[in-house]
Amino acid sequence: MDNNTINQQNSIASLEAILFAYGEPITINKIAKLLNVEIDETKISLENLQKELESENRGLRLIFSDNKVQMATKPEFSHLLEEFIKEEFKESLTPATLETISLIAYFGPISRAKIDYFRGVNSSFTLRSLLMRGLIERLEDKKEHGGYLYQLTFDSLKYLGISKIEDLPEFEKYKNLSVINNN
Amino acid sequence: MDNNTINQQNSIASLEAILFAYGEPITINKIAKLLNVEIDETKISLENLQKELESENRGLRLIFSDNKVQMATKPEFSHLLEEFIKEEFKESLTPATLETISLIAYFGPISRAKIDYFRGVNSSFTLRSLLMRGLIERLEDKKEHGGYLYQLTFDSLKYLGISKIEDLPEFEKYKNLSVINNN
Amino acid sequence: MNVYQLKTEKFSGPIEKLLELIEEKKMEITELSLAEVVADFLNYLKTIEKKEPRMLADFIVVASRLILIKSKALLPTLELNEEEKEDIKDLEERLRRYAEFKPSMAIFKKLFEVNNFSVSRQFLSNHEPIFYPADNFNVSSMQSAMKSIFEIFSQLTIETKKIEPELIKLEDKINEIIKKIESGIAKFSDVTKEKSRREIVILFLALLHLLKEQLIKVEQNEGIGDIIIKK
Repeated sequence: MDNNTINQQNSIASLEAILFAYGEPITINKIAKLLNVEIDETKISLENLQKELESENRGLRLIFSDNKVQMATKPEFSHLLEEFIKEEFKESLTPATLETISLIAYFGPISRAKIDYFRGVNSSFTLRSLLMRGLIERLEDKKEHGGYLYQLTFDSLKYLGISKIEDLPEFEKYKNLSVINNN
Repeated sequence: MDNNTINQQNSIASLEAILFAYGEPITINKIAKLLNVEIDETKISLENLQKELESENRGLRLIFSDNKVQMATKPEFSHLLEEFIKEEFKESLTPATLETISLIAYFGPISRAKIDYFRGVNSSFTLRSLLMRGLIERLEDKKEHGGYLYQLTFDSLKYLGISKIEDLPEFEKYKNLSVINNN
Repeated sequence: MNVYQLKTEKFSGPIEKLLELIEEKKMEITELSLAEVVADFLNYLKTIEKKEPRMLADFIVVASRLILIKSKALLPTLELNEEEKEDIKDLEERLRRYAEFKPSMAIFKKLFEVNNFSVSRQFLSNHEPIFYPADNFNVSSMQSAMKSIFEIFSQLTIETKKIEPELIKLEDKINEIIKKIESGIAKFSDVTKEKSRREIVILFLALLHLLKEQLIKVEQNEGIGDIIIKK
């Protein structure tokens, strides 16, 4: 075994240890800093870890969003882990919340103005309720001062059993619809 | 691959998922029950998982004690994690954590639901982070089964240099606001 | 959950509702089909008024466009200006776009309900808390955090109270029609004489409202003739 392979292996092992211990989503930059390697190298290690996890004798997977990654169980083991479902997800979606969260899922990060325009109704209360339930999160809108953009949380991705937002069924098809005016 | 091997692999994967999610020590009986297999079979699967974890590209290990087993990081990564936690907690409080700890200071002991209500977003991660940072502590909510209430730790009060919570500026004003909004 | 959770709207938004009404009648999205569903939409508006008053203002915006469409179908003398024509086109366009996106909601709902999920671990779950204060953990930063929390919180309360004015207008117009009928006027064209287009639309909404409540009867002898109001 040459040195490179050993390093590769060590980095997969360290990644696994870090993601396990940290628990929450962590930025790839932070991991790189901690492991004292380049960001690109960290990304390669993450890809390697992800490949390992695809094996049938592994029960875990990686979840990606923005520049962050989190380790979680594979959805095929849901039946063993019922007791871990959060209260906030057990409650069903009302028509208003479903309208809003689907739009955020396929078009996020998206502004409230666009959500309001699409639904034809002021969405501030629906958004607030989804934020409180931890189903969506808001980011500052860099283009508009004081504005926010909304997207799904890691918790939502996990609850839906997908490892990144692009894994939503027919993501490309809906993403490309001109649902919202470019105004 | 014969059937036995497939089952073997599935059981290793399920075990990994269970131990990952539980985090704390769990009895072998409980695992057997969850997997719906005999205890002896569970023990064999645990041994198999342990063997897998011995590999250099794994960062985790199993800890056995009494009749329980727990998943944890390998000791060689502990320095990495300690360092990481120190770095993490060196940082200033984010606006989100500052909001949360202020509500706890003024209104504590306070439930998470009420904090979420005032902030308009989900506070579970922020609370967890403040707990790990030793700035707040949680008590069981006697009024609501399984619920918790949060308050500042004694260390926090000392650090803030106040001898009792009523000494916070505008304490009365905010206390009244809390009562008004107590719907 | 518990008492501090916000009550969320149990009702779809106006665009969704309107589309639903058109689809129920198995019609395409056209001006004609929109004119067909006006009464149903106004009926639904009453449910909203009672159960989700917060959403009412937005429903009225859509309702007023619908009434414009209906008025145009019924009152041939009514000429629409450019802005109104744009409004109607915009409504049709939005309905079409909504219809295109709608299937994704069913997909999302199914995924949400199927219980096929991943579980992660809590933040630093194998660690004991250690006291790590921060440079900005002090009394004055907490005081200013409280100030901004309650500023935002009170804005939210104000936002819920902004919907009243529109309603009062409709109420006024209903009373106006009743008074006119009582004073002997029986033609809708007399009621709307010298009124602005916007007022005519609201008057028409009021007329439909009275009709629904069965407080008046109306007759229209020719397809596009004047409307005769009877008590």
